[in-house]
Amino acid sequence: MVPLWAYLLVAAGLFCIGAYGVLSRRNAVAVLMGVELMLNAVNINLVAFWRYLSPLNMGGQAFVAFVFVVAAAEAAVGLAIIISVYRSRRSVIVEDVDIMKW
Amino acid sequence: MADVCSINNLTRCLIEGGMNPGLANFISILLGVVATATLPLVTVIFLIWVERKIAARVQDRLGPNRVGPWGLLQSVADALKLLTKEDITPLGADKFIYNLAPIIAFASIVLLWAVVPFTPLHVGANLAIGALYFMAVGSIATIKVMVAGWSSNNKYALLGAFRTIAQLLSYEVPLVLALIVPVMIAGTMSLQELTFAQQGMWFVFMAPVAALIFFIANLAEVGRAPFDLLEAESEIIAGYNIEYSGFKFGMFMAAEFMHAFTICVLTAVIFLGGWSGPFVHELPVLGFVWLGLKTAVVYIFMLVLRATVPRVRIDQLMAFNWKFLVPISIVNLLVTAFLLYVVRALGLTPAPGQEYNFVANLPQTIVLFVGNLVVVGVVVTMIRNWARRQRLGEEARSLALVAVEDENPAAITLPAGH
Amino acid sequence: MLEFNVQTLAFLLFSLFVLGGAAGVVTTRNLIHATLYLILSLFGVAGLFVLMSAPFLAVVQVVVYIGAIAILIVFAVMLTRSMTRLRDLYNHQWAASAVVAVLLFVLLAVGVILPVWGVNGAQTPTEVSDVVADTVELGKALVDRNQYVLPFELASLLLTAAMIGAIVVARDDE
Amino acid sequence: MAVLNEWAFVGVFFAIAWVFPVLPIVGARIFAPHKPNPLKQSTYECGVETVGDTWVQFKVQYYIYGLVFLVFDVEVVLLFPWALAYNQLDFFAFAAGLLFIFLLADALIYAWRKGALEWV
Repeated sequence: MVPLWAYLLVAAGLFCIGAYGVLSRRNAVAVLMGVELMLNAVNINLVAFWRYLSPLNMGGQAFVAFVFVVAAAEAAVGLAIIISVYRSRRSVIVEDVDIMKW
Repeated sequence: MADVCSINNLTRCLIEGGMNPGLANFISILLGVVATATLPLVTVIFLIWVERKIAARVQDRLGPNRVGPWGLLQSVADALKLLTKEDITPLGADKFIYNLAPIIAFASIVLLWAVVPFTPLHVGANLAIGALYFMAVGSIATIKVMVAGWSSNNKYALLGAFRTIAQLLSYEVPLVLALIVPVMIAGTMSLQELTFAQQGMWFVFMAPVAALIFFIANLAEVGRAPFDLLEAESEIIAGYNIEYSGFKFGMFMAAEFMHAFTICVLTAVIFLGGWSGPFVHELPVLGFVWLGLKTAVVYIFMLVLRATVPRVRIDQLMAFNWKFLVPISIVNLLVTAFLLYVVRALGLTPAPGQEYNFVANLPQTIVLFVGNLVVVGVVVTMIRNWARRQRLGEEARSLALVAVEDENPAAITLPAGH
Repeated sequence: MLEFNVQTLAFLLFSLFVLGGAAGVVTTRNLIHATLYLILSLFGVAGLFVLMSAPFLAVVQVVVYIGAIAILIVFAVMLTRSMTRLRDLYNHQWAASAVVAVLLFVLLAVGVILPVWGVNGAQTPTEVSDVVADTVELGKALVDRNQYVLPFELASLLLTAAMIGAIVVARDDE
Repeated sequence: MAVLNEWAFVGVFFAIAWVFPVLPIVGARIFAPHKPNPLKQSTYECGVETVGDTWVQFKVQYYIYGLVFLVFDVEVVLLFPWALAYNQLDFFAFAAGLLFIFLLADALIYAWRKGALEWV
């Protein structure tokens, strides 16, 4: 079997790429995609620990299922906000939406 | 049995013949895959002929009758013709994903066949989550539509793609909700085990409403009449694949025919007992015949439906799904869950060892069937009341119109609030 | 180290999908292409789930992410016309972000993963059980009063709330 | 590892399923004529010259349908393990599943009353 650390390394790489996307992209939709990548990295970790450390305890799988739910809710609301912002400000560039900043 | 090298013990035979176990395993898997995947391809060539013939008969025509005996080779001729047609790529197209779309379309349908159980012994992959695998592969279909519509760089293709995606997404909801019902009854998601569970009683008798919803939603997923507005020439020319020509278009078309056939097979497997039938355990190959017969019945029903029903409008399509199918499938799920619980509490389920007995299954089937009938009855009554209200409203409005006309014939206006 | 067999090969292939797709997502200007890369990456994650004997999660990954979230992203791209005004890809802090990301990865790999769970690490699992709980167990755990029934109901509530909120936010106000 | 063996079948199936459509498309490239010209390759919009961007503004209604679908899809997928274990559940678990479905129906009723399901 593939050792645990290999999965963890892939997950860490995915997380860092996602974080880079979130920090550096200007388009809000692209930022959301980065967030999805980071959530998936977490999922890989959860499943890997479940499989290698306690495969009979359902906690790992149940947690991943709830991450799916939260990711879906996050995507739905996040994209709705982006559409709404676009309607009022004609822009999806993150830096243009700075009305809450001072 | 050990001396005979059949497909069932091919791996063991090869290993005993002195082959490396890993390689032997791989070869047997490869053979199984090629056999399973070729079957729909060969069948679909024949089925296109069947479809054209039946549609022709319904419309009082002859149908294909020139190429080969009874026109049987017509589909082969069509395929050869498509192969020699020029393949035009529009200038603004996104080349790579434009070429990818027909491949995804075709591959996603072939993939469905990986889990179809053919006989008690022959099944591609007996996945424990077979029913959900079917859902997952089905959701790849939306990707192909999106990719094809977007990469063509054509407004009609993009509009058609968006409509199609809206349709596919919407009808996936009642599809999954209907799929839960047999899973709940049988307690398994593996298609092979679902078939085993139906040896005593087919699920279509235990859950007729779910079976009907499953079939209708699948029709919409394929885009068959009356849900074929993704290729409505009058509105969006030809839908998302308008810019495709030559064999790439052929791929989309073949994928659609294959999809139609595949959903008939899956309906037969999930609700009509799949391969189960008389003498199937004595002679497993017979299961193949039973499955074929059941599929043929569903398929011909679908063809007659296609030839006789008019196309619905897109707002009707959406309303039919969200305001009719989805509520009914939720209610049906609740009712079935409740009745299953009652059946179990009353001890009407078959005794252990009697699961495959027809008589032992009768009590719970009757309870579930009556429950389904009640659901249908309530729904029909509600629809009739609704229709009566609509009709009375129409009549009242026209009466008001007549009254206004009588009083003042010069001023024919619609009543207020219209 | 990695031993060479079919599973390792599949693992490497899926890892390539995951990381390559992710790299495509963050570097592509065209957002539709980025979405396709995202689909590739998420598909690779599903493959990794299968290798880790969690087929249910793998299939759910495909149904939820590829079948629903990716499509939603495409809708959002089209609705906001993000395709027509492709200005600069990155903001001014992209170089700093890249350094942070690389440093984070090195820190995680060298500082945490390899010493703790790596070869001869402090907590490397010595032997991995072949017996794995199946989906039926998951179903029982999700509605067991001593396990996850509260999160299960809350998940439903959260989705309902998210849907209501998103509809209110996204609709045009008449 | 019997489970993974079944999935190996699916994996090989996956590879083969991609080969099947690629073969005839490549074959068509050999047999079919290839004489492109600008008129042939122009965008087909019923003979009318195409105007402006292809990425026209879409209705937000598409997004709303996608949204409702997403919510239903995730919830139903979570119901599958419950349905799978249904025959082995006690009354509490049965009621928990029913509550889950009721919340699902709730979402539908809200969307319906709000008019989010109308095709306008």
